[in-house]
Amino acid sequence: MPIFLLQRSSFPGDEGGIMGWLARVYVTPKAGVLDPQGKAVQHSLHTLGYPEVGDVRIGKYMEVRLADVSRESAEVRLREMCDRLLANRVIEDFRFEIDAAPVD
Amino acid sequence: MPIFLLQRSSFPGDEGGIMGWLARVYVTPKAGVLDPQGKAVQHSLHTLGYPEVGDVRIGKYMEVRLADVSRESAEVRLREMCDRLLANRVIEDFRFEIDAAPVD
Amino acid sequence: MRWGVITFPGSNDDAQTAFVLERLLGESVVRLWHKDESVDGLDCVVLPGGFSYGDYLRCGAVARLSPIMRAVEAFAQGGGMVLGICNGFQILCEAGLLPGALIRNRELGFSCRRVHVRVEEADTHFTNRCRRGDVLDIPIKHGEGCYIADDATLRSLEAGRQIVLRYTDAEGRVTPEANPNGSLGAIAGIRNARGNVFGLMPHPEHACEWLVGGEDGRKIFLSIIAAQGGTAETPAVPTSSKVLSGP
Amino acid sequence: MKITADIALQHGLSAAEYERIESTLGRAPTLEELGVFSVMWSEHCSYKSSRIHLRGLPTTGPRVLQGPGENAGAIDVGDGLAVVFKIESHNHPSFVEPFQGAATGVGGILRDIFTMGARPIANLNSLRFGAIDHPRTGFLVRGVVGGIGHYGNCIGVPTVGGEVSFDPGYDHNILVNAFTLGVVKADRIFRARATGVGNPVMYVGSRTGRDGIHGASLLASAEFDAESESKRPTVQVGDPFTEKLLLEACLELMSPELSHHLVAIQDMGAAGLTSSSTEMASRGGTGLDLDLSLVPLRESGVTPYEILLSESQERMLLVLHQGSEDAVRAIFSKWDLEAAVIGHVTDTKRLRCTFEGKLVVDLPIEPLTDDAPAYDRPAAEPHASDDGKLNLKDLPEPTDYNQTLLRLMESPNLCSREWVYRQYDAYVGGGTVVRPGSDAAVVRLPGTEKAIAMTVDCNSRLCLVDPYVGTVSAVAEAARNLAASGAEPIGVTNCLNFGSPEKPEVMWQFQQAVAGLRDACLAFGTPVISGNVSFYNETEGRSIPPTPVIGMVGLLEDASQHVTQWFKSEGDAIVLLGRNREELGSSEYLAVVHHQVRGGVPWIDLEIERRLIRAVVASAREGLLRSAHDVAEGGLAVALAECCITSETTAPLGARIELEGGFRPDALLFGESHARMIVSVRRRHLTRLREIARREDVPISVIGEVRGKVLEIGDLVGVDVATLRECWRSALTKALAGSAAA
Ligand SMILES: Nc1ncnc2c1ncn2[C@@H]1O[C@H](COP(=O)(O)OP(=O)(O)O)[C@@H](O)[C@H]1O
Ligand SMILES: [Mg+2]
Repeated sequence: MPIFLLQRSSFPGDEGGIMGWLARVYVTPKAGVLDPQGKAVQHSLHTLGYPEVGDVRIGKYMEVRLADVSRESAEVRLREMCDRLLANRVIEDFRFEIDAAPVD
Repeated sequence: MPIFLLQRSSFPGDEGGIMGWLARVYVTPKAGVLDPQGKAVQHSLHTLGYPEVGDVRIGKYMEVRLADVSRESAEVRLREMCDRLLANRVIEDFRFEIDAAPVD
Repeated sequence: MRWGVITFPGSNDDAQTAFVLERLLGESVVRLWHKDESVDGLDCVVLPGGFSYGDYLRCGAVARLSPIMRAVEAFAQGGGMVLGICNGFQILCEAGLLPGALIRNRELGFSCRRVHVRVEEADTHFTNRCRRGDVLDIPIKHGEGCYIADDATLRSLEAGRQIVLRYTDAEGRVTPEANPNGSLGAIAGIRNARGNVFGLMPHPEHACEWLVGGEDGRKIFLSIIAAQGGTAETPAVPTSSKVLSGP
Repeated sequence: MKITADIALQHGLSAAEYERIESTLGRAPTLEELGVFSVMWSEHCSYKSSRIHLRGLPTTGPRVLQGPGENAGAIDVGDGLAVVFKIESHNHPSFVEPFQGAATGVGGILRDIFTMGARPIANLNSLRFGAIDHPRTGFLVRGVVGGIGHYGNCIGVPTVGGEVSFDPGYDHNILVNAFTLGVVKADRIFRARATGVGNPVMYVGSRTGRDGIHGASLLASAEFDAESESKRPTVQVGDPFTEKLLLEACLELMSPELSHHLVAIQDMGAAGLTSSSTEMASRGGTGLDLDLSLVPLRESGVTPYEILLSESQERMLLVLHQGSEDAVRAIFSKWDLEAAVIGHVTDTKRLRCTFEGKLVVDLPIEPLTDDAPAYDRPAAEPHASDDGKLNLKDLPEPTDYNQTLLRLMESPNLCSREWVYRQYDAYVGGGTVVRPGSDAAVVRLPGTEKAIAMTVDCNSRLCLVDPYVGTVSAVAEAARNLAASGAEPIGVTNCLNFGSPEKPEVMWQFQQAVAGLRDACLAFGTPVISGNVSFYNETEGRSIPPTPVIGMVGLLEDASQHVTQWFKSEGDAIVLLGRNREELGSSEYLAVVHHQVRGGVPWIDLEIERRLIRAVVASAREGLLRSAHDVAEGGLAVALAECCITSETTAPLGARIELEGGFRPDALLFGESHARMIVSVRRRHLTRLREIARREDVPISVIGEVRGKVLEIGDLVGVDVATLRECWRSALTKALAGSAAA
């Protein structure tokens, strides 16, 4: 099931076409860095009657489509993009997965 | 790798302790819904010299820790939380995965 | 008439809204707390501007779940008048009391400026003191004011004459430059099908005094008073530049 | 762990300072105690290099209710009200993480104000970035402006003014100075004095995490270098929503009905719990016993050392009367805020902290505060940054003055700041009479007919050439900006941004600036009631230009008598108050068009400035002025252009101007001589204006008329105002468009 989820995109446009890459980037607040948003959401989930909710951390999930590059350079360059733009390395961590996907 | 990635949390506190659940929630803009941020990021990536970048869509990635509930009720209640608070069904879709995780 | 002005944690324009109603228009105002559970006995409830719950997660997402909102929903279902300004508009959309959603501005950033809005419908509870086509000069100040809705919703809004205000230039022309946030159809304010719930991004409460922001915003409040069969009492204090109190 | 001089060194303490610690204690400090000393003796908290010099500043006056020494100063504005204001720097954090750094800077200054019981009604900010085309500038500008807007907008305090400038001197060390003004009943100002032995000490607000550990001793006083990377993890994240709750809860606690519970209140800013507790005890002449295990924590395993030094935001420390705990807890829980009693007041004059039953800190208060080191550091005049001489004969005159004017109007330091202030909510609160875009911001004084005018100013190019005259000029420009808005200057705050005080040249610049500040404030009768010193603004040994930012506050007896800088209607007479002089020294024109900074600084005379201020304020009070604008960067031509095009809500207006200069046109149009103001009046008011000018002995000349859609200056300039406006308005957006946004 995880695998299945990983293979499919949450966004449309996966049908047919020539292949490229679909990168899924996860940006999360660094350990120990205050996450006011997560804090607020946790609080309201409690008041909504979900006492079982513990720590809530909120980050970004991005789907980036890449065309005509090798998997290797796709990875190298994506890491670069994360460092330079997609994540704020001062307060955020990131990780990503790259899968083959049709180019729309 | 996917499996490995899925199993591990991006946040600390996974060492030992009694078990609970770690839910990973993905909230993404519905197909066809404007994503100005995604557009802007795509444009910035182009100006930064990554012409291979195609469509960029930006959503939210949340990690929600849940304690002392069965997997079943964890799933049911989490879906409820998504419907009521974590996602706006008018413009967003959501999906989640639940894995066993130590309670910190 | 009796107004209720709700304060959510993070509301910022609640005091200003109450000030306008009480001190400038001589209305009676009940200040409501988000934990209150009743709006009984009120003629109109205002959800003010601000950053309820810090705008965390989504603007209005958390506020719409606070206890008072159950009362507001019932009140609206019963035909009670509800006005949502800026963050209040966002809350009304999140609560499903108004269709569609408000997302990040086209230019992404927060935008604070005077805009012009054209009155599309004058025979509403909220604009009856204007004429169709009137252009109002009112400030906006928001980062998430881009109104969107699916085609079906948009069509029914048009058909139901629910689109009350559109962004235009000073001459009342809809142009891309005059649309400050990229809203679909330059929509600045809409009402529900029944016509008793109104949400808008511009801030009429910040355009009720010549000295600060102009006076076009009064027309919205005066319309609501008229709709309730009232006329604004002679204000408790003169409404000239010499107004003695701020919030 | 055995504490040694080396470890002390890593804490930013000199060998001598460490010796002093050991001799004071008669023993080696514990690690926690060393941490306490390191932050309390840091430049940021102790003012050890500046203290003795600041003593010379005028800090008293009939209106002064609170001078320097508390969290902020307070000035009586009549009607039983006082304004509380202060400006503070957040330079290094903003360079490390621009968005959060600037945001938490705003959060910090806001807490300083509402700690005094005042409701903040206005924010301003003074920003300095590197060259606009420096690769990092765009990123920094976006982050800083975004962060300031984020915090101020969310907490609901209008951001109504400020300044932005670009100069290569800040390429590696930007300046972010935040100003806040609040209003309080004059007899209800709260102070931070821990008194009453046995009274409980309560911690309220956000939980404590490992944020900004060493922020005070490192970020705010060690120079930048590659290793600043390693400081990154300590960056604080601001939570304006929590601060809004904290603001409302604290003001509720300080209200007449509830304030009897409260003895003292102090925000936890730089050096967090350590400085707030020691300062409260010091002011109260008491001691404090704290149990650090009772401090609410955000994560597990935070050590007592970290708890003492953490700079987690949105926290306050209170001293209550015994028995008031529950009542106060109730107020904070109403606002969903945590409150915990963590200790009590003692008569020991010592700070004692235990953690899990173990005594980790036991220090006398005095050595940490009043008896902290104070240095009279050596000062030496640096070699002049220019030879002072500027021979106009060697300077080619522009062939096309229209082009030159347009070029200046779109230059980074003169073009419109709309891109910046459009991101700030200037309306919230309902009191903003003059929003960003005129000489000073004007905000109504709640409950009265009065209004407060505010401005922040500094021309660091002048300060680099001559720190004394430069600082005097900054105070004068601030006063002119207030007068141009119709307000009488009543008080000053300041943020002195300099390089390393350990360098004699920097110390000299600092002393010159303080002397200039003193003399100018004496001349204008505007006491300095608060301020902030930021040293060590340098990277790899290069100091920033001396940047003494002046925040000045003025009073309008009648808000409706405020004046804005843009022309109002056709036919009005345009009048120049003051005299043109043949000066081009250190002007924007020299820098932009001739790429040089030289010729010394414009001549300034404080007596002449004072007369000008008096004349303009008097005319405004009589309602004579339709517009007023001071002549500053860019000189007369730029000021005139601004009068034509800067109205947000009305179409630009043209003007027909005739100047008899009798000297070089470029000096006449672009020279930056002081003591000049452009006003427009109805023709029939000219006579009265002349009388006032004569009375105040201010040179006056009618130089033209508001007319048409073209700005014409003699036969030198003839530019269509729409063109002027377009190039002035779009310049900053264009310049920043290149840089990437996320
Ligand atoms: N960082 C800022 N935040 C808010 N307003 C600003 C900022 N920078 C400049 N402004 C506004 O832009 C206008 C022009 O600024 P400036 O040229 O510095 O004025 P002056 O030369 O009269 O001091 C002023 O109204 C000022 O308040
Ligand atoms: Mg000025």
